[in-house]
Amino acid sequence: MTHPSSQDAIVKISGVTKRFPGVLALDRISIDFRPGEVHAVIGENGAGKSTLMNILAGDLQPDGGEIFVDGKPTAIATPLVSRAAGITVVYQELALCPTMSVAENIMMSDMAARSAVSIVPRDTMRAEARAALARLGMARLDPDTRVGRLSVAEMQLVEIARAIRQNARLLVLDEPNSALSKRESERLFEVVRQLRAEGVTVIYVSHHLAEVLALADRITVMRDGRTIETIANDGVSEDRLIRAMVGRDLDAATQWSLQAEGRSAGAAVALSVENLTAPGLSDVSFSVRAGEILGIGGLPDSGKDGLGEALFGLVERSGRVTIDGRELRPGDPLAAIRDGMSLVPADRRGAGGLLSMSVADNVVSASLPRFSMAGFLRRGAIRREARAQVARLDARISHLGQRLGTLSGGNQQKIILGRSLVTNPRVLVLHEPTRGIDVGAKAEIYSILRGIAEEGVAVVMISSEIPELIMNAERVLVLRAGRITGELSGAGVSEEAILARAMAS
Amino acid sequence: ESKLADFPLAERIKAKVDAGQPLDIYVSYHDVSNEFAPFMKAGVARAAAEEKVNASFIGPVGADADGQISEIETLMGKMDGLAISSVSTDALAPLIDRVLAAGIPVVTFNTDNPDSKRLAFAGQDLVQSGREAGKLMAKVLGGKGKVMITTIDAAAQWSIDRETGAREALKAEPGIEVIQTLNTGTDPQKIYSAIENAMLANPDLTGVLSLECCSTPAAGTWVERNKAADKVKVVGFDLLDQTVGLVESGDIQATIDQAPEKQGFAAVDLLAKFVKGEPIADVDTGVGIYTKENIAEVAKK
Amino acid sequence: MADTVGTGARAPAMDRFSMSRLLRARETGVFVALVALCLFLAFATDGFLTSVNLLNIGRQISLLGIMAVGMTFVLISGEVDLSVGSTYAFSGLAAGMLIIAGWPLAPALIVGLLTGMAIGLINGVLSTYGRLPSLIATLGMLSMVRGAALILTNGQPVTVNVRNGADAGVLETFAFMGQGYLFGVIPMQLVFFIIVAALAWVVLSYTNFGFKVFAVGGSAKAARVSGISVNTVKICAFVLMGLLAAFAGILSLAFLPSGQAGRTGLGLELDVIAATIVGGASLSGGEGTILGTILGVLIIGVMRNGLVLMGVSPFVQELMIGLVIIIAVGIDKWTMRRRA
Amino acid sequence: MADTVGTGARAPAMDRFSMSRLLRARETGVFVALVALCLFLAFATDGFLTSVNLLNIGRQISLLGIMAVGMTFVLISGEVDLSVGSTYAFSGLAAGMLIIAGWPLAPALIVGLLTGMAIGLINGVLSTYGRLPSLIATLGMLSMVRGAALILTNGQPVTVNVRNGADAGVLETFAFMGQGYLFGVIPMQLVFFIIVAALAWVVLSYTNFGFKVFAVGGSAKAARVSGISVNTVKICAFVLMGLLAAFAGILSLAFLPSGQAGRTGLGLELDVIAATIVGGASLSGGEGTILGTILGVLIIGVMRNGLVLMGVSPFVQELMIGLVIIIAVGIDKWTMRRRA
Ligand SMILES: Nc1ncnc2c1ncn2[C@@H]1O[C@H](COP(=O)(O)OP(=O)(O)OP(=O)(O)O)[C@@H](O)[C@H]1O
Ligand SMILES: Nc1ncnc2c1ncn2[C@@H]1O[C@H](COP(=O)(O)OP(=O)(O)OP(=O)(O)O)[C@@H](O)[C@H]1O
Ligand SMILES: [Mg+2]
Ligand SMILES: [Mg+2]
Repeated sequence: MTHPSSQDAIVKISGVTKRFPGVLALDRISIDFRPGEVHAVIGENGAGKSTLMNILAGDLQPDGGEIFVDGKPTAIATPLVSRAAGITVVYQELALCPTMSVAENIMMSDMAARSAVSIVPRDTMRAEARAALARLGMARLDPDTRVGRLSVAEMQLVEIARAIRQNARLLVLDEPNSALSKRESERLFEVVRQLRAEGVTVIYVSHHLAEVLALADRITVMRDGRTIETIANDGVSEDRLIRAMVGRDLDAATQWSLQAEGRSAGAAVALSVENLTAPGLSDVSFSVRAGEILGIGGLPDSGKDGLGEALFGLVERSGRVTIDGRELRPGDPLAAIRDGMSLVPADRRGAGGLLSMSVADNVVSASLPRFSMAGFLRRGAIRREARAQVARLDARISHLGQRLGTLSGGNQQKIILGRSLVTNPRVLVLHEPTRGIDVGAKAEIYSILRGIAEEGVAVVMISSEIPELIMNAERVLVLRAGRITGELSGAGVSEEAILARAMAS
Repeated sequence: ESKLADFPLAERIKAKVDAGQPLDIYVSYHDVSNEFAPFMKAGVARAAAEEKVNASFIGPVGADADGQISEIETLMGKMDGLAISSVSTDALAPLIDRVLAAGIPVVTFNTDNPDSKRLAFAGQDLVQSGREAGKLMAKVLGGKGKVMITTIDAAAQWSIDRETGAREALKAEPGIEVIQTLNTGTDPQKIYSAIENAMLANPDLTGVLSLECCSTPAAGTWVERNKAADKVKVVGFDLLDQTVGLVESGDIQATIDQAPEKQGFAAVDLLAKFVKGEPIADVDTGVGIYTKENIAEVAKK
Repeated sequence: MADTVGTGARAPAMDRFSMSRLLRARETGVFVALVALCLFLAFATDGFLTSVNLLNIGRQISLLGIMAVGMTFVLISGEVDLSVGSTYAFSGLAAGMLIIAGWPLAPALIVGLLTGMAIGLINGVLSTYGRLPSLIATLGMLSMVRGAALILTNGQPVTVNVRNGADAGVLETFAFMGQGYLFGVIPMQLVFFIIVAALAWVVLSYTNFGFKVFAVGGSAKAARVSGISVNTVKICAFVLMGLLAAFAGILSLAFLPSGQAGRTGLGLELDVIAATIVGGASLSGGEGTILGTILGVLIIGVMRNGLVLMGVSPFVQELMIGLVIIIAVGIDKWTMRRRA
Repeated sequence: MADTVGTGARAPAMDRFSMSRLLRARETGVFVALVALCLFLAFATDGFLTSVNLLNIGRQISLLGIMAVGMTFVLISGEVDLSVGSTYAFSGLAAGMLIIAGWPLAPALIVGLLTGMAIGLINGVLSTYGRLPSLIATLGMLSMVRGAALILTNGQPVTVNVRNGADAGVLETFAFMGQGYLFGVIPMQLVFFIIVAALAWVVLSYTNFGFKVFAVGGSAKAARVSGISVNTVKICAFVLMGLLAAFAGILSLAFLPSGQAGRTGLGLELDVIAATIVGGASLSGGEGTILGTILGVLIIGVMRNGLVLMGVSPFVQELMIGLVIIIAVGIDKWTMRRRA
């Protein structure tokens, strides 16, 4: 089947199929990407977006179908072939070398192309890396810093910087800004528009429909490994996209707004934090009532990223953290869980889940004492609980024994949330609870969080996504330079107010 | 002396003898990867040809008691006779007795196993050869000096036996002091470095008594390279190529040979004779002493 | 593997047993290699398929097997222990010296086992709280414990017999442990191996502790967030390893009945690690099963036995052992197209 | 380490040299341990600080050092090579046999070095395209190559001298390589070590190949998506290791001048890996420097020498070596509060 437009397509995907054990990840996908367009690809978690991008990158091989580059059928057998065809990919799961410097990472593909005996041009490398970073407004990042020491957001920027300086004809951005602040994202969009103006084709994968609508020329919607439709971005609505993605109308969940102030007013204080000082945080004090959702916002180096681990006691800290008046000892996660705190960390592939273990094992891993008797695991109870959580969270898995690492990211996130829920927490601390999660799943997660808040759990939601805070939190604390610079509640919670306090000097 | 008449030979073997089939004899050496194994093996092959038996030369790579035991255990059902040089006397004695109890004749060679009920031993008396080495050391030192004993494996049975003999002989000399036993390890580089360092640490050493093949040429080489033949006298064991050369050049004063080929031959020979009904007794393969005077006998090979 | 229910990759054949399940399991490659090897030997030699020979193999692999079981825990927990050969020597010799000194059996054995656990404890503490890579910590301990054994015995062989002072009654029981046969047929060493492996299988697959070992090896950070005390779990794995190395060392002395600090268990660590990895455990942690380890130990034991039976020259044997290790692990990798 | 500028942990003192830079470098811990050890020995013994002794140490560490340089590349690339002791034996003996057979020096040496590279190539191919963990692939090769060396020499010692058939002129040059002194003072082995280390330092720190070695070890995925051929780079690291192990083996034979397949280089792999890791290389790849490796080799060499000079019993020496390995690496870990 040949579209009339296929002649101008820089890359045309035709009937591409990809099967993983137990999953048909791509089912006869066909899309064409035209020169100089920003082409958004959207879809629920596990729809097959990253799989498709990995095929374009030469990282995965399709089981069927054809890919045309400039009209010629091309087998993208290795990443080298992909790059030779002018394709550059920013991976969803970052592909950086943590032991090397920022400059070395940015320049890695240049180095790959050079002869093995040539001398490494350190100064040029640094200069070019700095230039690439400057283009993203990141001139402050020292090109000699080791990447392993950067924050996730900084890593994402390094990855983008590496991609944009390769003069690609087709740039694939797979959820490039899931860890970026609003300002950094804006900067990225500027660069994308600039590239488009230079004639570069950009494939943009994202769960942020507002961004997609603001940026894209055309939008392809995927569902369950199939292309549902490709539409031009001329006045389509967000609802229309959601319907295409999900295949049904979402309930009002996405339309939430702040609930009545003081929903939890009068409830007892569940979590109280006094003079907390820890890496990146100094002298932070606040308290959360039972049933309250407290939002914590701030820019990337505001200290909010270390707050979860500090509360949970994974890092050294001073000050008092008490739950219902009982003081938590730092350095003892088991005691923290027993005393009623549970943490959902931001980095789900690193600190979050036990990727090599099964879904069932992950669900109960933080509540082992409850699922064992005299030291022996109660397999039956574990399976029952896991099945219940999977159902409650509507996680898409093929079976309870599936390794967590083989789930799509959104489903991994649900399982990790499930793990926390199983501990019956008094205080639930979530860090970036919906990073990289599709709209449908987001809505589900929000309603779960509200549900447990209504049951009297105190929820601390640390997030870079301001709309998420506005939508869910009764009260929002804003951090800057390790200190609380603002407390907003009720009608006072707005994007402008939060940003103002996050950036005030 | 052991006689077949006193030995409950296994029916299986008896039948083989009566049928005139060649016997399957296994010769288990304690480390088939060391430098003597080829000589032993040659002697075994010579005896097998002369006596018209099948002889297999087996044993662990690297002295390993467990390996030696496992191998013999595995082959027990096939062997019509076993000659063994034990990695460890104590560890192998029970197995030797088990093999004997199965009606299979066992002799020892090279390293005896006196705790077992073995029928006979072919080889050098190790304590005796150590004694000879001690006496030689005393002689070349003129009865006084400071001696270091070196060995690549201070804890091996043969080493312990020779050291016992050597120390006994040296103790009889009031003018001689044994300062230490240097355990060099088995890697050639490490042997040399250990000797080099020990010489530096003990500048007043006048004698090195090596208990085996391999630290002997290393000590001789050190003397040669440091032109110390007048100051430091070396007495050692065996006739490795390098050792022969160093005896010729006067860097090693004397070396004691243990005639490994003869030991291998005697091991098979004893078993073949025994099964034929001849009485057998220990065979002393002798202590051959070589100095500059007579080294020419072996140098031409 | 993809379709396993229950504990997934951990113990694939555990929840419900089926042939197709087994064939998809991680151990398949090694199992196929083992069966092929056995079939070949059954045809190529006449002594292989005799009960005497099979029980011989059983005995010969037992000590390696007991240690490999311990190593399975350590590797799954994401660490490695190079000191096991030295521990095997030290603890066995220590127990032997106590018996020679006239101690009753139980206290002598307990002290021997405790020394092994103490060494494991040091390994564990150095590798966790001490923040040393376990490879380095246990490499240092390899050397230190070997030195300690040499000092303890003054480099002399330790032979446990009445002549040296052991009580005759004690000796009888001790010798039975290493040399005896259950019902006159099954070597006691093999009996101990079977017991150890069975217990370890239960612990690893069915207990809380086994779960935690997989968790800390799979992702230490995630385990911490789940409230698992990573250091404690790792230290326990090391202590268990030390205990089992000591137990194997004591059985070895009971069998031989002689040991020598300069030589006993020298280089054993590589054999133990090889058997465990052949069985599917991974150096990067989080993977491994007791069944796999048993298969790995069997492959190595059967091959050694077969090469001897076939009358292969010892030098060629050395070469073949390397080849078979590579092929056995290779079959596993090369036959599995897709890996999680 | 946290504050190092330049190329981060890789070659901290590379771009601009300053004392404070050096003191923050990864090698500091080892350096401090080395200085402490030397100071102690200078006071505790009288033979230590003599030029004869220091040059002796220099010679004694050279072969270990040459191999540790190769291991640095392999470890940085994220792999490990256990077969180096066997390669050292095989290649040295092979070259020696050719010399005895009357070959001229250059071809004999080249063939010897090529055997080492061939072994490295097999290690590399098995560990990359063969998808075996390098620990297993090279453990198998350890055994295979040792077997091959035994078969090649039939277990006989190989002594390179005129009586055995070596050409006198060839022998002279060969012996000079191993035993000679440059300007009558510096042992040739040390000269070779210095040359190898200097070249390796340049390659690792300044060339694109060095860059790629760090990249594939730091993150194979990142390297691959950047278009670096991960397999090729790793194979090259193994081949380099094989080449250097062969070179060390040849120098060893030239020095002694005799070797024996059953003993030469036995267990050397652990010494080499220990020295490299003491010097700061990491088993998980991406980390390591030539300077660190040199310090690691020195620590081990100085300590061996010092213990002998102090007349410490060999058993206690064994114990002390383990202790110093742990302490040397420990100082590094315990003094650095923050780690990347
Ligand atoms: N390597 C793999 N092995 C097995 N299954 C895989 C693999 N990679 C992806 N999958 C599965 O393929 C399906 C598509 O995954 P993919 O990563 O393409 O989704 P996605 O659209 O990018 O989702 P998300 O929005 O969560 O990023 C999912 O069900 C996922 O579990
Ligand atoms: N079965 C699997 N085996 C190995 N790797 C897998 C498997 N499933 C997924 N992966 C890897 O995990 C990655 C993440 O999968 P996916 O893209 O579906 O999740 P995600 O992008 O993290 O989800 P989200 O969109 O919610 O952020 C895949 O791109 C793939 O590399
Ligand atoms: Mg994706
Ligand atoms: Mg995604």
